[in-house]
Amino acid sequence: DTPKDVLVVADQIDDIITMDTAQSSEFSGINITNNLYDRLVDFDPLDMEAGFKPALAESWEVSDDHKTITFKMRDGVKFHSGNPVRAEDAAWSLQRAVKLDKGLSFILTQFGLTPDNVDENVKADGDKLIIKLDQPYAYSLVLNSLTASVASVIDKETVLPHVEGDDFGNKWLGQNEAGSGPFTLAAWKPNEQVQLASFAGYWNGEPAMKRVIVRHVQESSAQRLLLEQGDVDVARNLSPTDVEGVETKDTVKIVTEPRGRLLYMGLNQNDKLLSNPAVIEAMKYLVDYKGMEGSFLKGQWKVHQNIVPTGYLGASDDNPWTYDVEKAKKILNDAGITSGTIKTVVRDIADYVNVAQTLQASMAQAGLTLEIQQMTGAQVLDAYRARQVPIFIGEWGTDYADPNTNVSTFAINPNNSPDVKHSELAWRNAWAVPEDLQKKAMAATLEGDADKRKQEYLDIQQEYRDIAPIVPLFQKIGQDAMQKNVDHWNSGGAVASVYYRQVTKGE
Amino acid sequence: MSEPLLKVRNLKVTFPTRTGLVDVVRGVSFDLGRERLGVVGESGSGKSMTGRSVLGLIRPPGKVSADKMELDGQSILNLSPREMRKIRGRKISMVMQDPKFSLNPVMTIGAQIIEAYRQSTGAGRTEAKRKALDMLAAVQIRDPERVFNAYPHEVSGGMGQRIMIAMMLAPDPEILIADEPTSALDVSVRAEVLNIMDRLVRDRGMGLIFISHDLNLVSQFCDRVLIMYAGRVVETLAAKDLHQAQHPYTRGLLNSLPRLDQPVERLAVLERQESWRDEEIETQFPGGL
Amino acid sequence: MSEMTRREWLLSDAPQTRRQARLGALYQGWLTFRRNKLAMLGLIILILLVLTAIFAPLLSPYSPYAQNLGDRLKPPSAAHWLGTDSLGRDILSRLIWGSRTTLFIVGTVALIAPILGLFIGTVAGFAGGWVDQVLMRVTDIFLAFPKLILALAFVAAMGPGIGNAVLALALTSWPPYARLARAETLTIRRADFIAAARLQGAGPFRLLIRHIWPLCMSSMIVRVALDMAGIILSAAGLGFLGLGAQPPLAEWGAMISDGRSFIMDYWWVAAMPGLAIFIVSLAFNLLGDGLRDVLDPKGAKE
Amino acid sequence: MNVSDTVKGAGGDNSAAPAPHSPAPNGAPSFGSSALGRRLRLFGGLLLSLALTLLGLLVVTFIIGRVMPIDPVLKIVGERATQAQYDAAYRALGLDQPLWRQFAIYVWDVLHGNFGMSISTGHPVVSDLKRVFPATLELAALGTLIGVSVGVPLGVIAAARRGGWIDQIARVVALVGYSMPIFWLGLMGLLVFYGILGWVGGPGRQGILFDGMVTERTGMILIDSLIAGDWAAFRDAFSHIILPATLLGYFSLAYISRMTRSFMLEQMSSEYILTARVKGLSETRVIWRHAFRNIAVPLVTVIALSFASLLEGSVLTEIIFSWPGIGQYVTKAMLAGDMNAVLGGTVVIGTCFIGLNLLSDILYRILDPRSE
Amino acid sequence: MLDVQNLHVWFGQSHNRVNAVKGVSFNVPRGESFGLVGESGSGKSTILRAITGLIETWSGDVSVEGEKVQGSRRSRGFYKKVQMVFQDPYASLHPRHSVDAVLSETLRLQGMTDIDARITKLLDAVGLGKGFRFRYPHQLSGGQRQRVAIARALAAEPELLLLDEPTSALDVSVQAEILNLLADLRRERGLTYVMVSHDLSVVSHMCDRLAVMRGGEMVEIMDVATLRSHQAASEYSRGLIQASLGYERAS
Ligand SMILES: Nc1ncnc2c1ncn2[C@@H]1O[C@H](COP(=O)(O)OP(=O)(O)OP(=O)(O)O)[C@@H](O)[C@H]1O
Ligand SMILES: Nc1ncnc2c1ncn2[C@@H]1O[C@H](COP(=O)(O)OP(=O)(O)OP(=O)(O)O)[C@@H](O)[C@H]1O
Ligand SMILES: [Mg+2]
Ligand SMILES: [Mg+2]
Ligand code: NI
Repeated sequence: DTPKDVLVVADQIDDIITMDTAQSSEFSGINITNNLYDRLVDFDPLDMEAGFKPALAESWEVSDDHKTITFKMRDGVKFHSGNPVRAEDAAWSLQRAVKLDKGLSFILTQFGLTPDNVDENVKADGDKLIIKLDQPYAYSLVLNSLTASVASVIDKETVLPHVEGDDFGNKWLGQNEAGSGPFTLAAWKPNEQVQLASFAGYWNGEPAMKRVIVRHVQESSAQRLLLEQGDVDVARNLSPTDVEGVETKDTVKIVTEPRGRLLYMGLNQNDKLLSNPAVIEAMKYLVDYKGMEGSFLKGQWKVHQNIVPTGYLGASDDNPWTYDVEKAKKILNDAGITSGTIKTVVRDIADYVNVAQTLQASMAQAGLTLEIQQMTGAQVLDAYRARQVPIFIGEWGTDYADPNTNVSTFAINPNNSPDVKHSELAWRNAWAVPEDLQKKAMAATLEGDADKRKQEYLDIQQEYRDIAPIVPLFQKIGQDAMQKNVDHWNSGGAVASVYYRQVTKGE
Repeated sequence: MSEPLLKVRNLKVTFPTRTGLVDVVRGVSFDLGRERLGVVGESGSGKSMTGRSVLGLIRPPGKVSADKMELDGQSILNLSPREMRKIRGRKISMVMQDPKFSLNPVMTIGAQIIEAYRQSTGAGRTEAKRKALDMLAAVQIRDPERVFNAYPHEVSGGMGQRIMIAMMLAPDPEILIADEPTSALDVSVRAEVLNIMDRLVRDRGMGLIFISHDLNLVSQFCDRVLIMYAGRVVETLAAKDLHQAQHPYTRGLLNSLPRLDQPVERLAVLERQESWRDEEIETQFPGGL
Repeated sequence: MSEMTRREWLLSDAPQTRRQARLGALYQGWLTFRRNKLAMLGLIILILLVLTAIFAPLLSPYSPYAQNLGDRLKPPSAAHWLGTDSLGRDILSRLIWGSRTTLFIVGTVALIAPILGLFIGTVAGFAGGWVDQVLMRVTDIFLAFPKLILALAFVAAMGPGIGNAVLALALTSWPPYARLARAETLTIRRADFIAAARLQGAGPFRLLIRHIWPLCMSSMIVRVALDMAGIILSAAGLGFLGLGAQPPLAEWGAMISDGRSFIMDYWWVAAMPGLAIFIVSLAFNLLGDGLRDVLDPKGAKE
Repeated sequence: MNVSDTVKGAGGDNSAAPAPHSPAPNGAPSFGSSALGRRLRLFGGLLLSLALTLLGLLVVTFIIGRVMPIDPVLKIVGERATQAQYDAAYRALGLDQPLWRQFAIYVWDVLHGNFGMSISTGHPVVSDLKRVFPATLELAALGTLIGVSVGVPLGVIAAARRGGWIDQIARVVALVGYSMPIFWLGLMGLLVFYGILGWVGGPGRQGILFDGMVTERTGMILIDSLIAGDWAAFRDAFSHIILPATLLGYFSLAYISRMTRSFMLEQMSSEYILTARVKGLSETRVIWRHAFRNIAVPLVTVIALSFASLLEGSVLTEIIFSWPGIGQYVTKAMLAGDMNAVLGGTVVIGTCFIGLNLLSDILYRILDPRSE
Repeated sequence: MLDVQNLHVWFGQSHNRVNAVKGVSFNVPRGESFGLVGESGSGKSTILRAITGLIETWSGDVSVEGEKVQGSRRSRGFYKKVQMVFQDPYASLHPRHSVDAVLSETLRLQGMTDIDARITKLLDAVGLGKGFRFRYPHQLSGGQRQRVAIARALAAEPELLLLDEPTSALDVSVQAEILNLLADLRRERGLTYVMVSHDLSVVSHMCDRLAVMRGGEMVEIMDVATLRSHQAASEYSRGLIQASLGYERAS
């Protein structure tokens, strides 16, 4: 068994390529940096419902024109190095992220920050940090964005000696950390494990777990065996059958949380068949939602046919489509379509491939042939970014705790021309989003009133369901299996990443 | 006339093949005294197999049977491997036909001779080495020290054959079966080697089975000759009488040889007769000595 | 001559026609082979495999693609003799259809790799000099290159799919054959019968193809038969990494790889195709052992 | 005149004794400076061919890296990247340079021991290799050790008792090892020996308690813990490595025992074995001292090859056992288009391979007196 | 017919070099049978191989019917004139080629037509019946194989036949058959022979003149009468002759 003050987690963490919060965009990486760094505002892992709360920023003020936010920094907080956390550091961290222009920097730049103006628009003034926006954005959007990892506060003085050229210390921070978070980085062996050590001087109290070890264990069966033998405390990638298997053990419990990841089907509008509205409509009825939810996706994906995931402001629970081959057939026949062949490129991940195969079977019943091509992640992404995937089946994960994170990519496509190379999902599916819908999406970012904003998102989703060739199918449910004695586990819910600082282990 | 050293009656060697059982030696009988017994016959007539079966060296799935096979009055037929090992080397030894393949390629020649010697005498290392060098010198190897440390591939076929002889004679066997021991030797060295064996037979009373192709040589070197054909002995003669042999097969073999001293226009050719395979022949034991 | 049985005719020491000679040689080989019971067992299994592949539509109780999500991961029963997989497909039917894929893999690799290797190896061994040097360096490079990486690169470049996977396997498995062929060539290129053929005016190409190849063939065939298991398993390995057969095509390796996530609770999903691979590769191994006795002059002498 | 005398003087030992005017023919052993020179030249030749092979490896890896349609940039910039971010990373990787230039830079860097950064781990390739290679080396070495120590005797005995029941059992054992998908055996092994019986450690190289407790010297935990004299750590590491190593060992056992058997059969039918028997040697001595010594050379080659193939070919085992080895590393890098890492791994594996080849070549020259 | 002047043959390079033949000269007129004798390793086979181009490393002048040859390249025409029979009939036939395949390949290479008829004739000529035509080497005895090898050499209808110990691997009884066959063929076809052997009596039976080799050098050339009358010029040759007469038991 594992020691009382050590938390051992089995997870798939082979995608981490950097510890630099300005660059990191992969789930596992952010899962780590979330615990190394603090942000100006953050969630309380023991009360996620409450939304963002003050963290390094003790309080903030929004100007009347909603275009300036002034944060007051918390006093007496120290970085791991012992340096005090200053507004200066916070300003430098945000400027750095914008100027480096890597990873998820768009979370910041969407507010009009550019490398040229960021020194002007993000400024430290004593213990105050002042951020100027180009539009009167809903302040909840701005603050939600600041909970993202890219907005972490970095110890400027520690990093400066390691700066090489104009890399803002990117190289050094890739493998080291300079944060003020509850844990320090003890070791990172890629594809093997990451070790965190508790930070005794943490402003919010030293975590109960003196060490957190995240081990890379690829196979679900291996994770399960490790858990059953008590060699790990938490196993994060059990397959549905393995979850069923361990559930019966009385030493193990399953913690279930919805996650901000959608499994969706993108129908490329460059494809002649797929751009036919009848086909788009019919496809929505050719997915065996319940069948999959009840079988190989059991417990880990739930049907969710909207672009804003459950757990976010304005999330919708309307799931109007059902598996109805007859209906689909009728729609197709009415449009004069009796046959056709379409290709899909899916990543070689069992869930996706199984979804594709199930779709293949039901499409066959409607006279449509689906050719499945499995590829590696990099290849699929490559093809998708080149708009060469007729039917895309895969996931989208949210980037920050605001509905705009998904709406801006699913429903915004500023220019559908093939040369511009946008990264929005709408563009990748060659879908020229109607002007009107795009306007609504923009407007929602500026709506200051939370209730109104929520309604706007519900409306957008309603319209989206009706017309969009991008079809959300399922939302991810996180099933983390752990020893019964692990308490207060929180993997970040739908909106954030895993937190270790509140975890305790009982007898 | 003393008791024969080796007594063999109705020896049979059988091999299974794709087409059924094949008898390669079919009822060979002979006695060996302290003499030079030549065995001649054409290739494949079973000479080597006869020699090997005495030492129990026929590899499975080959089978050996005999009515009697006695060494000094003791049966050596169907001995256990352990008992057979006691006979090999120290009582009966054999010089293999092909020196190229009969020496272990990765052991020095010295080591191989020493091994043979120590196995049967239990002598110490230094003594064995001395003996080995003596033996090498005895078989007319010019530089015994060098050859002692050499590997088989470093010596010629002729030397290999002499080394084999040295190795097999080192333990002083009572009987030596020499399977074409001089075929790879140039005519010149051949005489020396024959002299050694000759001396052993005469001085120590060793029994020698001398297997050869060369009728002239056998008639000059041996005391008695068995002529084999198709796995059987067709005739047994005193060597000096070889040229007066009666059996048409023996005669045929003799006549087919070209001779330096008696040129012929056309060589006589052996006309094989089916009857030779199975006809009754009477063999006298213990031969014409 | 009319009383001569067919057997006698085949075993005749003095065949009258080219055909009789060739058939006779084959028959003799067959007789040797037949004595090896285990090899016969291997042969029978392989014949059954071929028959299964041919008659797959007749033999399989269900369509290999028919899904039934409500009926997934069912243990072996009267309805599904070998159970069902994660999409509720009948494992037996998928195994039966998968035999076609397996045969395809085995057949293609066995055709390409040894021939490529034979060609390169014999040319190198026969030509000697710098040709030998160059070809052997190339062989060394390919031998030293991690095989899986090479195969992955190839599949990545050509696009995934069973055809490309098989090609990739073939392209990565020729070097050992080249070495074998070269070694063999070196031992025979100085043989008298090669010299004799040269004296008849035979050019290098004729010597290579008519004289050297036939002699390398037997050790090649033996080696290929013994490598078959490895080939099936390598294909399964590619399948494990998602680069083999594309869904929903039934392929044994991919089936095991799918089944591994259920191995704890639904053992049969992976075990059944595993067993199939095991039996077939065992059969190839036994066959290879038997062929060694027939073809390999060294092994044949008892 | 006495004939034999003449001839003895004339050329008794003809082919072995060097004729006065001609240098020693092939048959005679020659010592002295010319032999040393030849050895040196031979060694030089081997080194040259090693260098050429390595260069070839570099070229092939480079070509693969450039023709493969996996875009390394994407791994760096991630899914969200804008075109501008993408272009910046593209330039940073030097992909905008002409191919020959890229290759030149690449070779130059490699010659300076710089394999660059791995884009799939974010670490320098050299430091990654320092970590993953010992892990694989340890596993493969133990696997080979197991394979050899069981496979060789099994093969020898099977050959000695050809057709007997030991032979048949050895055959089936070997064939099973040959035929079973290793990932299947691996998972089953884990389930049984770790999950049910609890005899061995689970996936990974070490238990949590021992992680990082032993000072790293060679990177091979078994050896490091021995050096440190830390028995508990050794036992823990051993309990983790034993299962995957046994599986790999079983696989190589299958191959080694088959090859040993066939080599032995060939030797046992040689004439010199008869000679040994004629001497009255015991069967044990005939088999081990005579026949076995003759197969040492090809056997060394077989073992070296099987070791080399374990070094590169244990990806699946590594995945199943969460073994952070080079096979997994390189495969993952390959799938991410991370050519620096692939290159580094390939060079290491290739060098090992060539090194082992060289080693077996040298051993061959030492063990086999016939080689000159 | 065949003229060899100052022939040197060596193997290997620089200090590995083995000088196998050192400055050998001889000349064989048309229709003669010339013998080469000498102990093992004296370079007999090497001479024949150099003439036929199986060895590249030689120097000196070799001409066949006045036509010089060079290096290891020989024209088709050369092989039509000169053929060779090897020492070991077990090694000189391709184990997987039937008699028929061996002969028809040769005939085809020589550009002959009506191959079937010729094969029958050739087999007749070497005393093998039709029944042997489709046999494989393993179905033939040594003597029969040597006959096939001779048939193959004859297929090109050469004028000069180089015989490298054609009977040394054979039994005495079979040797007689082959020697008779060779003698008959020579008579019928007017062939020229160069015959290598270490057996003086065989050479004396077959040849008109012979050369004695030793350590790559030619000790002397004599005719058969000289041989038989024990009047060889060199001591070495006399010793050789003496020894080959048989064994005299020392007393
Ligand atoms: N393993 C075997 N299987 C079948 N037949 C065999 C086997 N070994 C030998 N023979 C046959 O036994 C016969 C006798 O062989 P043996 O070696 O005794 O002949 P030999 O008289 O010594 O001939 P040589 O003069 O060529 O040495 C031959 O016809 C041979 O083909
Ligand atoms: N390929 C080769 N490489 C090196 N040396 C060789 C080669 N072939 C022959 N020799 C050497 O050349 C010399 C002459 O050999 P050759 O074969 O001509 O002798 P030979 O008189 O035919 O002997 P034999 O009677 O044994 O056939 C020998 O010393 C031999 O070792
Ligand atoms: Mg014999
Ligand atoms: Mg010769
Ligand atoms: Ni994402």
